[in-house]
Amino acid sequence: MARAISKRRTVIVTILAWTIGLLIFFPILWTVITSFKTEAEAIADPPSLFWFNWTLENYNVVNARSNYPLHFMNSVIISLGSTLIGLAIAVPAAWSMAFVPSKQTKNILMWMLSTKMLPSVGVLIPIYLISRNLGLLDSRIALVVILTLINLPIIVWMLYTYFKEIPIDILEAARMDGASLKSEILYILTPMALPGIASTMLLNIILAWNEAFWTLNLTAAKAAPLTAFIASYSSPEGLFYAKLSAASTMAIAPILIMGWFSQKQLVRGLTFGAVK
Amino acid sequence: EEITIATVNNGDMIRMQELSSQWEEATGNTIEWAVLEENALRQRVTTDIATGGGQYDVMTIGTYEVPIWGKQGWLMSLNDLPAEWDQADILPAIAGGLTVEGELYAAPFYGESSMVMYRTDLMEAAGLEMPEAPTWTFIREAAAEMTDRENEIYGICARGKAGWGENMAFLTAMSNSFGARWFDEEWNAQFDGEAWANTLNFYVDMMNESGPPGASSNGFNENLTLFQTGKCGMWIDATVAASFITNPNDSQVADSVGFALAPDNGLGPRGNWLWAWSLAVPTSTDAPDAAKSFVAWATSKEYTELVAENEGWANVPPGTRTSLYENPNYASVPFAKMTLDSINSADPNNPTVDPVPYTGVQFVAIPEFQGIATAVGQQFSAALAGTTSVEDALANAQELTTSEMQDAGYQD
Amino acid sequence: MSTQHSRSAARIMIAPATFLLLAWMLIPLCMTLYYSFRRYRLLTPDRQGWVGFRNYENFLTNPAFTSALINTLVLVLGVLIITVVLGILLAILLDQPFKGQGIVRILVIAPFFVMPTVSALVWKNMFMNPVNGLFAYAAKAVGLEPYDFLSQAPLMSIIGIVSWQWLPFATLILLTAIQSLDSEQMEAAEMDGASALNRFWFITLPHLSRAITVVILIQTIFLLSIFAEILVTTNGGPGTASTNLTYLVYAESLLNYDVGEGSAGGVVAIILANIVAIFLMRAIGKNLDA
Amino acid sequence: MGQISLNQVTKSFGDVQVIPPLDLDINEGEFVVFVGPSGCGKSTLLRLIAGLEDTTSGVIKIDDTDATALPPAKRGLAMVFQSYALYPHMSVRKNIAFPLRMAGMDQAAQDAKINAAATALNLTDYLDRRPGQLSGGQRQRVAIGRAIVREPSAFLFDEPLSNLDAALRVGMRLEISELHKKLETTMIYVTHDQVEAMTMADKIVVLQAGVIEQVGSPLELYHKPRNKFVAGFIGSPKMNLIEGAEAEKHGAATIGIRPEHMTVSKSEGTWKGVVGVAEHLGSDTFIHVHETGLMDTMTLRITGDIEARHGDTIFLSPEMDKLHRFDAQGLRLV
Amino acid sequence: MGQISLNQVTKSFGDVQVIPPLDLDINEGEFVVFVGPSGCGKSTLLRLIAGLEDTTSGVIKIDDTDATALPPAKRGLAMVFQSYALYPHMSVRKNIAFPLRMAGMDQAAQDAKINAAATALNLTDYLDRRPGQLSGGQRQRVAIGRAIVREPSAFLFDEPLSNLDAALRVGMRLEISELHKKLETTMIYVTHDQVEAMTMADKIVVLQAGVIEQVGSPLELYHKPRNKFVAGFIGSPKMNLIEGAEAEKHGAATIGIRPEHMTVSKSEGTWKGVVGVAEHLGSDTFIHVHETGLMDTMTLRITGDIEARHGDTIFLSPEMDKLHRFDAQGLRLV
Ligand SMILES: Nc1ncnc2c1ncn2[C@@H]1O[C@H](COP(=O)(O)OP(=O)(O)OP(=O)(O)O)[C@@H](O)[C@H]1O
Ligand SMILES: Nc1ncnc2c1ncn2[C@@H]1O[C@H](COP(=O)(O)OP(=O)(O)OP(=O)(O)O)[C@@H](O)[C@H]1O
Ligand SMILES: [Mg+2]
Ligand SMILES: [Mg+2]
Repeated sequence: MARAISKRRTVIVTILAWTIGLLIFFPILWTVITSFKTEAEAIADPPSLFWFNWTLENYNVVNARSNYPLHFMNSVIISLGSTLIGLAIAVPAAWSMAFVPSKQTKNILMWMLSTKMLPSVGVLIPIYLISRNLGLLDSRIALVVILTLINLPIIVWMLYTYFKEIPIDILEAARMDGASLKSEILYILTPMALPGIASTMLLNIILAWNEAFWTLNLTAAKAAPLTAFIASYSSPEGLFYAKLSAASTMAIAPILIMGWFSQKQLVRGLTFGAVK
Repeated sequence: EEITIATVNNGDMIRMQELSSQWEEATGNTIEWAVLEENALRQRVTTDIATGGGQYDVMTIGTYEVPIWGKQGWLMSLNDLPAEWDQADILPAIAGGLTVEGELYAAPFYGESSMVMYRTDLMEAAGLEMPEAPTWTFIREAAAEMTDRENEIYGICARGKAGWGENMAFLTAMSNSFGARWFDEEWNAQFDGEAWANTLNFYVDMMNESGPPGASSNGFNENLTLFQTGKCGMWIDATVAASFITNPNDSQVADSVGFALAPDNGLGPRGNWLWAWSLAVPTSTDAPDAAKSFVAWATSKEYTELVAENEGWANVPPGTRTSLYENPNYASVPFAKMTLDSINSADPNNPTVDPVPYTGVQFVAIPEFQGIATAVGQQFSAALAGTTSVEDALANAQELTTSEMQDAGYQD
Repeated sequence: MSTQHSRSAARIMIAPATFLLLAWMLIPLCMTLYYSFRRYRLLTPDRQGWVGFRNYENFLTNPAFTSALINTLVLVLGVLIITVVLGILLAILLDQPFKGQGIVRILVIAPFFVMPTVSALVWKNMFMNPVNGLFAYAAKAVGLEPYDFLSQAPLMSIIGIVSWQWLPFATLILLTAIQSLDSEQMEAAEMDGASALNRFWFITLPHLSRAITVVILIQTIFLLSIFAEILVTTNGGPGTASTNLTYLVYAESLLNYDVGEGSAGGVVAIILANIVAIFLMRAIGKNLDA
Repeated sequence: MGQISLNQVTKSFGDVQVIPPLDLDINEGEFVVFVGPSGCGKSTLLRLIAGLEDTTSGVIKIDDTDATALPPAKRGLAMVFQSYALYPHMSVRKNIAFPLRMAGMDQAAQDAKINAAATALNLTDYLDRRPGQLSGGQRQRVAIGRAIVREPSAFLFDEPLSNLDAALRVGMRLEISELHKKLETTMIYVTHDQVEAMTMADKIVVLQAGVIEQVGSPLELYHKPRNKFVAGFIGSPKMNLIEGAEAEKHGAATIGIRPEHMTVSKSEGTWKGVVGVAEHLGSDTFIHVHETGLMDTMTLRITGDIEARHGDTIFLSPEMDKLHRFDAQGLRLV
Repeated sequence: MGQISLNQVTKSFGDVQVIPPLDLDINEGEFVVFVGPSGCGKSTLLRLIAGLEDTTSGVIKIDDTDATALPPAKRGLAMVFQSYALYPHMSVRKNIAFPLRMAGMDQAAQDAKINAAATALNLTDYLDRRPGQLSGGQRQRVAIGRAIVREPSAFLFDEPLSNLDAALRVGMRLEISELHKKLETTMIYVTHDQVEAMTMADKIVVLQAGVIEQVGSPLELYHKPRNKFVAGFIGSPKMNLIEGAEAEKHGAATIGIRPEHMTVSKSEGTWKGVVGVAEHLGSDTFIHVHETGLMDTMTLRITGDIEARHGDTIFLSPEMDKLHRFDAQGLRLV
């Protein structure tokens, strides 16, 4: 419908959309701004949006107090590691479901998804004990494994929906052309599904990055990611809004920036491949 | 060697974290820090020690945990700390709480009681004068007098957030002065008694009259912020708060703060508690020597001096050593005396008017207490928020405490 | 393509995922089941033993259980309703052409990136705090009494926070779905004399039904296990006003250190989650086929 | 009812003028077909008439009232889309009922209309199915049904059959023709299928790049194409267009001869060539002739079967009265 | 090289037998076309030969070796899919090279082959483009190129032209025919397009519900359909099939006469009828005749143009030597 849309309507839509967009974004913006205030300014009445003495003091304090690079690296390793391993396991599984479907395929898929509904707290102690017995408490390995398992159903599902979009003809053509199963997946399926795989990766990195139950409960210090880092700023004695804001900004900035840069892929990922 | 230390994100502990590099340099050991908010810390270290997880080499725990854990054999005895550490110097009230059958299981980092902190300017404006040892009636009247909601000044600030270490610490200590107790000598819950009804009614009424909005979600930190920004007339809480509210860097009211003993009702016990954040070494550690060396360093007299040197005497960890209070430098600190008096006026072994089978001023030193008190704390917090009536809250508390105690086998 | 060869390859390739998930589900589940019939308190580990259904009895008769159940439902449904309704409206708005569409979309997505703990901390301290929060300032600025969100309406406040986090997700899925609506269908409806409202009701909304199911499915999965937000903001209180099932199980096992009862609660939660799962999967399965 | 006229209508998308000023009159009851190469503006023109696009300038009149600014629903036209544009979540009955429901017609009247349309279109058995459960032809019929019940003053069809397979297409083509005979309502029909255009139209409008090249009856276009473009576009296989010396012999820049207007012989004829591929259909034989010296490949259609093998030399003779002559501008010479 | 034989091959999907036992021999260098209605098993049969599906029973031999259990890659066949099945993420060059790469051929040899194929198929200029940047016809050529470079012993085509528009289809049809002439490799070609089957095939296999109805050359099928099904299926427009008294006159249960094998007159003839729709294509006229008393609608094709209006009464005379006669079982009577 390429009919002329009245100027007035465009203006109203623009204003409305921007207002709502800014409102939704405001808590984050406010956090970032507060991180540059002094503690006293952070709770000043009336609050000021931009007109205060911008200071990096809070960042210095946070940096001095916590080993941010360590937590950051842990977050990166855990979220990337679990996503990559998850992909390695999920790609073959999704291939099977998408291209050699059987009567059980859908049931298996739904079952996998339903494992995500199991409440984690219910199994914390068993997992804790298992990790202890394997000597994996406070280790990245345990977290990578657990986050892989937690997100696996989502990865499988997303890949499945992306793979199903790929015409099976093309895989058959490859087979006729003499490709082995491995070449078929490596040279044909994976590159073709790359946008989908990228979206899946991004989304799972975010989910893993923000996972706060297992990462908090199974780490002490060495393997603690940013979720644990933020926990030490949650409510100390004294004024802490500005420091909390600085720590929050440091914890969410990497993923926020990554998300913004890969927006297009991510939006696709956010739809979980289920809506085209 | 590398040790992992779990600690709470209090100002004193954060200072310890900053200064610990000196210990690292001196000994060649390194430290991984797990700095957590109090509740998270307690949950994590308890889980770890109870399952023998061995994630931490040094744990920051309180007077509640030490006797229980010590009995379970989860903590290493610290009797073998070097002589210059001077175990005899520890305040007896504090040391008593950390010793089980002659074995010291934790080294106190700082000790605290609770007291009344108030704004001298507001008190004056209200035309009142704070006695050194006020009664609850006086506090309530003064609070009402000082309250000025227009200008966001609330006469009384106190803990309301649910939790055994939050509102229940305050309320249990308060109840002692109202003649209430948790259990009779047969471990029967006492929330159906008149004393508890008086306590809770008094608390809820006073907070409703003169407390800040949202009191039911205020813990130590929230109240600290309120007081520092000049929104509280009085605040009854931990003695350590004194150093924060008198620090002009953080506090807008630093020069008009006064202190008094926690209130009483003339029944004997005052409404104050006794607590010590202490460093302990779990038996599951794989670096006991380094851990003990750190504990000794952080709780030593030298450490106190180190802090004094860096931050001034007002900021040294209080309440643990006799020698500190004999130090003339420390005598000039405004809250020093009141802190010591408060600590000395609490008796964990005889906390209540009527006799009880337990020790602990603001807690009952049994493992079940945390769970029960947190559940009870939620009831009381709900009563403060007005979502439950005081009667119902007490009835629920009675019921759930009774059933937990039966479950735990105390009445067999 | 179903030759013998490809079928057996398929079976081999799906095995690792199935196997791992089965193990991930069964091993802890069995342990949980085992503990749920035992007395196991972390702080008194010396007194262990079989207790039959005692733990279940305790958990189910705990007055907090009923309210947790209700709270869980209210939380999930509340967030679902808010995110779906607002999501649809927002999606329609963002679907209109306007200046800076890309930037606004970035702004709208942003909350999804924020860690639940961070978002809970920020909302609790910097917005909902009745004294120093921005809402309190705003209320005072217009002469109102500041509202104490987290103690007066704890569950609603949490619903608000969680909705803020999930609104981007719902919006984006629905936006994509709206954009996939065949424009000829809309034009046909227009030719057929349908007004803008009618077109929304009769064409757009039914078209979105599949997307809405996806939103509901995915969000339910995550909402059933909402935890960090509650822990950080209200600790389940005041009373049990904002305790959901997940938090209750947490409270039993890690605040009360009663692993036995916690495990029983875990089993109950797992059973309930499975009921929801079956229910959802049925509905979704149907909708996802078409 | 059903008279449509376009007066100096233009349409631009952004800076690109897709339709330069265009005049067209469509009479009541006429079956008008728009043909032209892909992208020439057929759909755009149809959508301008429907009101789904705004005109950039010019006036569209429907039944003598200015409809240029009327919204689509108010123009009294019905449209059948290439994709059918059925509402996938509604049953066939609801689909057909939709315009009536929007018009606020009462249930009984709706039912009567729906049943009448369903009977006419052989859809009675499918009324409770969803579009997804129908075959292509049935869907097409539903789309037509939805258009019919509104009793529009004109129907607009945008390549309605292009998604159907060949056999079905023939059937639906006849059905639409018969429908037109019965209803006698104006129909405007867009297609790029030769045969559809020739067999269905009362009047064909040939478009190229938004410009009308010729308007006329199918046979007029076949026998008297106004220019080379129309000559090449109408007729299948395509007319053979010959330039150069041979054309000059006939006093033209280009001459055209349709494949069916030549006779073939093994021994003698006007032009000589070599058989490339000979396609034997049984009923006809198409011979592609190379090396004629006139054009690349000359196509020849012989009715019935003929012996012609790859590589044979053959002679062709055009029927002289069927020769078309065009000047250097490509316009027909008379 | 390129001889394929199927011996008692069957295929079932679950409980449904799609191909009942079937025998078929395809000779070296033959161009074999499978035709039949949709769902009759054409693609299934092709995929069985390709090895993309397992046979349920029976033996497939390629060049006299049993290939029944061989994986697709080992059968030495190349397939061109309806969707082209090009690898969208690879350039044309890489697409064509893929089978060579999989075979582990060295780069230089690959390049030589690719260039040869590209030249033959006119793709040289597009070698570095992605398939998405090509037109339908070019994509089709790439698909063929990918098949050619493997030098297969036979090519399998599954409706390779059905996604192209009419004009392109004609061109590609000719190209494939010419390719076959040049390579002389066996080709098996699935289509449901009449014209393709008739013009390209050396041998047509007509399938119905998985059963071979007739195998023969195109003209054999046109002139001597073995049964009513083939008679109706081959030829466009369809043969008119007449039952009842009129058929009995000729000693048959059914007689058939093709639309092009009747003459028409205004005054006299064998059969009488009323003109329904007359479709004037210019080159031909199709007349649909009603009320003949013989069958529902009789179709008639007249070469050239003829005056025939809706409702006219006309007379038809079949060419008697072109009459087909079938018995009660539908089999041809000789
Ligand atoms: N919304 C639009 N915005 C910009 N250009 C457009 C738009 N719609 C159509 N066009 C352009 O207008 C021209 C005519 O398009 P139109 O769809 O009318 O062609 P058509 O004759 O219907 O072609 P086809 O036979 O492929 O359907 C094309 O060049 C097309 O690219
Ligand atoms: N994978 C499958 N599972 C079950 N049935 C199938 C499968 N593939 C094909 N069939 C069935 O087998 C029969 C033959 O299908 P096939 O695809 O061979 O037909 P076709 O002749 O190629 O039809 P078309 O002309 O439409 O391509 C059909 O009835 C079809 O439904
Ligand atoms: Mg078009
Ligand atoms: Mg097929």
